[in-house]
Amino acid sequence: MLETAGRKGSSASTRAALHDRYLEAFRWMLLTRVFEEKLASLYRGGMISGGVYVGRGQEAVSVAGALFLQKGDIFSPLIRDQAGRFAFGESILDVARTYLGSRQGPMRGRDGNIHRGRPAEGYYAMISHLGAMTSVTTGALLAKRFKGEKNFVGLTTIGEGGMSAGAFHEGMNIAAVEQVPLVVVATNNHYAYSTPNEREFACVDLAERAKGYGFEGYAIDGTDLGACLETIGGAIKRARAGRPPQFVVATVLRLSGHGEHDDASYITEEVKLEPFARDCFKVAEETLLKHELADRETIAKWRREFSAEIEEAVGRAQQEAAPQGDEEDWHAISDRGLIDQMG
Amino acid sequence: MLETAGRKGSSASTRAALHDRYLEAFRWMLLTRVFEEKLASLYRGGMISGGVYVGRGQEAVSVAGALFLQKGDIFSPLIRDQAGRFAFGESILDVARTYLGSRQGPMRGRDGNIHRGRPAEGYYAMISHLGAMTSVTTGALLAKRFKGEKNFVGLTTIGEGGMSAGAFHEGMNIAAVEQVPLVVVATNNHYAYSTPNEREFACVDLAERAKGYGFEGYAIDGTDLGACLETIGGAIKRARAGRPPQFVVATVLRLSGHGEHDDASYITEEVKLEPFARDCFKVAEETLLKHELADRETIAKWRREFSAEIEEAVGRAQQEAAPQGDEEDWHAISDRGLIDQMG
Amino acid sequence: MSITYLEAIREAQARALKEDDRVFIYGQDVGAFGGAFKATKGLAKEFPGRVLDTPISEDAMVGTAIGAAIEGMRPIVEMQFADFSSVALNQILNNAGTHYWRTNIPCPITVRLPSGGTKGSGPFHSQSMEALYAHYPGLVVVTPATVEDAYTMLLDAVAIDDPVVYCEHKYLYYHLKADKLPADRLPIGQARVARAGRDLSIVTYSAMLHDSLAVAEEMAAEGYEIEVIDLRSVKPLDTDTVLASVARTGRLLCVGESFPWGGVTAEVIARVAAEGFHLLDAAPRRVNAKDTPIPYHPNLWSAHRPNSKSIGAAARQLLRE
Amino acid sequence: MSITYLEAIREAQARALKEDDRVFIYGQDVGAFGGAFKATKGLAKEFPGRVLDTPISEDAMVGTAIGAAIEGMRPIVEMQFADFSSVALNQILNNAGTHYWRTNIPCPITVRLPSGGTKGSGPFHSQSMEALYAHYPGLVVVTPATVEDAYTMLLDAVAIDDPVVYCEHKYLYYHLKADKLPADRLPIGQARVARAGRDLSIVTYSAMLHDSLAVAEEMAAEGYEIEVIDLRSVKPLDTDTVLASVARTGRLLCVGESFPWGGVTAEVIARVAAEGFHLLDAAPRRVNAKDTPIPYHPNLWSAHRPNSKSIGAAARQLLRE
Ligand SMILES: Cc1ncc(C[n+]2csc(CCOP(=O)(O)OP(=O)(O)O)c2C)c(N)n1
Ligand SMILES: Cc1ncc(C[n+]2csc(CCOP(=O)(O)OP(=O)(O)O)c2C)c(N)n1
Ligand SMILES: [Mg+2]
Ligand SMILES: [Mg+2]
Repeated sequence: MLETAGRKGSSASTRAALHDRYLEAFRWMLLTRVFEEKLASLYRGGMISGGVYVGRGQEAVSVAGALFLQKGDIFSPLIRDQAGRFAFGESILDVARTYLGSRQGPMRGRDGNIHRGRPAEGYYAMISHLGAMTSVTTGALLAKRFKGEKNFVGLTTIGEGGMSAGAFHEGMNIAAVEQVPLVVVATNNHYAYSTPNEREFACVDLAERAKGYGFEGYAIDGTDLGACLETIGGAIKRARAGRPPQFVVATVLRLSGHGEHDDASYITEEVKLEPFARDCFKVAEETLLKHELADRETIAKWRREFSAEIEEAVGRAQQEAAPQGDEEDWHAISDRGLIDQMG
Repeated sequence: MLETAGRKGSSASTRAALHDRYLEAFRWMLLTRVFEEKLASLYRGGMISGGVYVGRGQEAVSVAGALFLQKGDIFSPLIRDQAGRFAFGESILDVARTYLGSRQGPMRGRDGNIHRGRPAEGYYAMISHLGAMTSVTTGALLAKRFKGEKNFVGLTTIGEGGMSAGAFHEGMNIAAVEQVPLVVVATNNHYAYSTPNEREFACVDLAERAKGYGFEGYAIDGTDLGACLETIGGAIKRARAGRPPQFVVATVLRLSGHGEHDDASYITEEVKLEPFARDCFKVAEETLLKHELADRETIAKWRREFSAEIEEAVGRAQQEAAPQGDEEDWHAISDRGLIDQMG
Repeated sequence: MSITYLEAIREAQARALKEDDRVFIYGQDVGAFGGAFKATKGLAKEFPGRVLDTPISEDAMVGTAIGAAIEGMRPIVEMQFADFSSVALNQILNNAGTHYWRTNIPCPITVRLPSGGTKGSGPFHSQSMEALYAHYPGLVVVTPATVEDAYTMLLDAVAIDDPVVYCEHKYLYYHLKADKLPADRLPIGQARVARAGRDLSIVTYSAMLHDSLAVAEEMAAEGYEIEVIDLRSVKPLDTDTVLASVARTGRLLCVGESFPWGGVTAEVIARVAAEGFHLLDAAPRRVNAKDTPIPYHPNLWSAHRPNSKSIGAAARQLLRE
Repeated sequence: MSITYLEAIREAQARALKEDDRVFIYGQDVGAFGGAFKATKGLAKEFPGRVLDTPISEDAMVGTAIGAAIEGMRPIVEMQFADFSSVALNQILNNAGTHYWRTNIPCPITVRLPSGGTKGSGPFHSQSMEALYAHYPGLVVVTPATVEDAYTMLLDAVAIDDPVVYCEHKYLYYHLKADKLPADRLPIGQARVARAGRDLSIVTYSAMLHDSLAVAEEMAAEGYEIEVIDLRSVKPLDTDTVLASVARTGRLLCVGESFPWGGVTAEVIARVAAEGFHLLDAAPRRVNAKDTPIPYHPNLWSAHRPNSKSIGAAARQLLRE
């Protein structure tokens, strides 16, 4: 699907200034943008049950981690990680099916929207409780070590809000104690739902927490795809090479409501003028254009192509049978001999 | 820190080098030592139900906080804080009654050993779950601010082991967000029960975590009473003056088993040679002698006096009626109209 | 004028804040934003400094409330969803729930749990957790099913000296309306005969009251007189009112939205079986949700929870026995 | 040779470690120290690198186990005391308990909870938490009451693909001895008639089995034949064996050590009332602990928990009805 090297017409030297996976990353960001716009419109049209949570403004951070993961790695994303999910290998159809509750989706209508994964492929299915996946990812890596696997890493994400959760703290600490090859990418998008940073934490720099856990820590501008690729890619490389766990904090602004139901009117005009309020997608697009790695038409063409793929997947998912209560076995455990026979 | 001032051969000037509450603090340490020896012996004699947990080796850290607290302050100690409990005003009789399960003790036999307090007097009764009291103390301070009280602080303690608990993290973070006048004194005694530091955390310096929370942080030698008084006293002063929450990490060795049931054979001979393995009590005693603030006889006399007081309290508590099941009302809520009438 | 269940919750909090200096509200997004469900809308502005946004720290939110309550305040903690109270459960059970008994000092916190299922909410935004809290000593657990109760029981929750877990049902937020706020109240601990009847007692609480009333109404057309009891609080549980009803009808059906193992319906049946065995003309029955997580898809969700079909089927079966 | 309940737990773990590469043990002080109760004594030495001390992080201990289980390992997590699992409850209920149902990938963790009261242990080192875990879907909850069950059910717990909460009773650790480890086993999910009788069925589990057997023995002298059922696992709960017993005796007394609201005893009575109503010749009864935290003082503790006196009194009363 990816035209990794779309290069034409520009000089080698300017191009070389860009990370060699910049274009590839951008295409995942574009796919995400287009898909999330579609999801938002489906939501507005009343076609989606429950919420829609998009990653607008943080596609660069999200994609930058997943892009460097490989088979055998673990990816435990959260709600704003559609870009990373795609980069890790999630299919458009899986997304459509889950949002639309198709029984053919990976969650079979049992769970929805962003609460999906394919754990057998290293792609973990988050629970909502923030912080809970940090230790789970650690455990997966511990297992791989036990099993004698080599060269693996795990990457999980968190918002600045979730960093306040006790589970996150325990997960960070235990990962450091176990010295597993874990990369934790935190995105400070300045809000947890409506709550601004002032009511979330009181330290000067969240990346500072890395040291307190024995992680190696980095702070980056999350609106700069190049910086994200560089730093997060580097962290993954270091983790893979056996360095201590890695912690990267990216700064952005959430360019959407918390979910599509939220108009985010609490985000002040002032904050929207901050440098971290730039749209990483636009920045990346302009960078591509400037470096002539892609021209407007090409991008427009990609957008149309993605759009078509998405429409097709959505159409297909919409046509698929919905799950039916009377076709479920309603058992939450796998061992059929151990099912409680309720009255 | 005191030895640094290095003076011996007493004179007014060398005495002045000692913290002006050194002697007072030492007396609480002595009382604690004597009482905990008594408790251990009662335990060995089978006179105490449940466990006995002593603070041997960390009396200096413990006393140094509580000594600077005043009426209106909050003190939330943990299991190794007998010295601080005394300094905060706990009576010998309360201790004896609780360990011996007298119904006249503050916990009326309902809770025992170190799980006691008198919350109406600002002396909080810990629950066992480590980390839980950090936010509780924060809430007490928030209430005082709501009520318009002035000039108050709260002090709570934690072991390096408890610092791994999610509740501790949440409590630290929320205290910083609320900017309450909280002092958190952590004691790294190198073990959580049998677990050595290597399996507890992976950072170089626990005091480093202060910054990540927006606390002001200090690391001290917990075997040095003078340093403890200086730094913890200073932290309390700063908190009272409206500075951000304060975090002090003291380094010691636990000079006992986890509880009296534990022979601590896992503590290596090597670690016992470390400078942090000094007995703060002995160090303080020698310092006093050296500075001629007290001579051996005086200390021996104090010990006898304390011993007599303790014996009396223990004797009295042992004679007091034990609680009886049929005299309890067995209601856990205070509103008599809301008691569930069980079948 | 008409007022929703959600507005009643807001109004109760406004009144509590107004009439009692000791009250403050603590929770994620409860401040300027007015809460994820708008249960605190406008309150931060009306009561400056007393409606505070918190970090995502349920354990510490409750812990902070506990400390404040010990010092004499009356905090109301809003969980964003009941489901997230699982990470505050330790503070609720082991700290708040034991404090009065251990120290003789009460701990008057109110923890609001936006509970229960709604369409598309899935396994982690739909739970009803009353059974976990009611099992442990030291807590009052209320489950208002009407606008009136939402209002008066929240005021009561704040007023009483003990920790109260206030389970408000998210489905009722907008679906339930009353003409006005009630002038007087039924105290916590008293169940209510929501509909009188003599053929069968349906004992239920929270949103299931309305499904049960619908069944009673529907079956009235078939000639059955079904009595419906709204427990209102599941701890204390008003056994007397339940027994009196069973004495009238001889038949008991318990309906609850939570999982089937244990919980409120088991407790009610155990009490009636023990204390009112001879009142029963037929075996008591339960209708609960299924024993799986709560599904996301609306088709699955409506099959997972009790509904008028499954309640009606159980009622009819019971009446045949 | 004789082997205690505690040694059986140790031996089961030793065998699981030996026979299955996927097994590892994770918990506070379980390594060189061998655990707070010595349930893992010597195992760290015998199985280097597979018995790991953890930080005081119950949430992360279980979270780590979950991740490892998803990747195919068979972790055993030891809680130092059941009571501390309250801070791991979210991972157990919402992560382990939902994983198979949500993703079709099983999550075979075993969480060992040293449970129940012992003299002088107080409110936070005495709890029995089976009801909290059994209420939620997706978990198997076992409560071994004998040395044999302690052994075989722990091996089963590790072998099965689902998350198991293994409630081991601390009082039984040293008080219970068997001659040898069992050669065969009763599967999880089957209750056991621990003593046959025809006048009354006492249904119980864990340590209360022994108090109940003592009552049965004592009352045998009075001419009563009391049947005692050991549930063994509270989820799945073997309703059939319970019903068959009640069919024989017509009288049901449920005994549990946990708090009185809800829980195992309520669930058993609710099932029997619903499915075996006509088997009952008298109202079923429960004996539980009191509805307060578990007291420290031995006098209070022994009054708080059910004991042979209170069980005997309830049994006699029931037999008079
Ligand atoms: C333990 C817990 N409490 C509350 C919530 C509800 N909740 C979902 S997302 C969210 C805000 C998250 O903020 P942040 O971590 O900064 O991530 P962002 O949404 O900004 O990406 C909250 C409060 C939750 N998921 N988990
Ligand atoms: C949440 C929780 N888990 C486990 C325990 C059991 N426990 C009691 S004390 C202790 C060790 C504490 O170590 P540390 O915090 O370093 O304090 P120290 O005993 O060294 O003073 C443990 C594991 C507990 N009290 N709370
Ligand atoms: Mg955020
Ligand atoms: Mg320690």
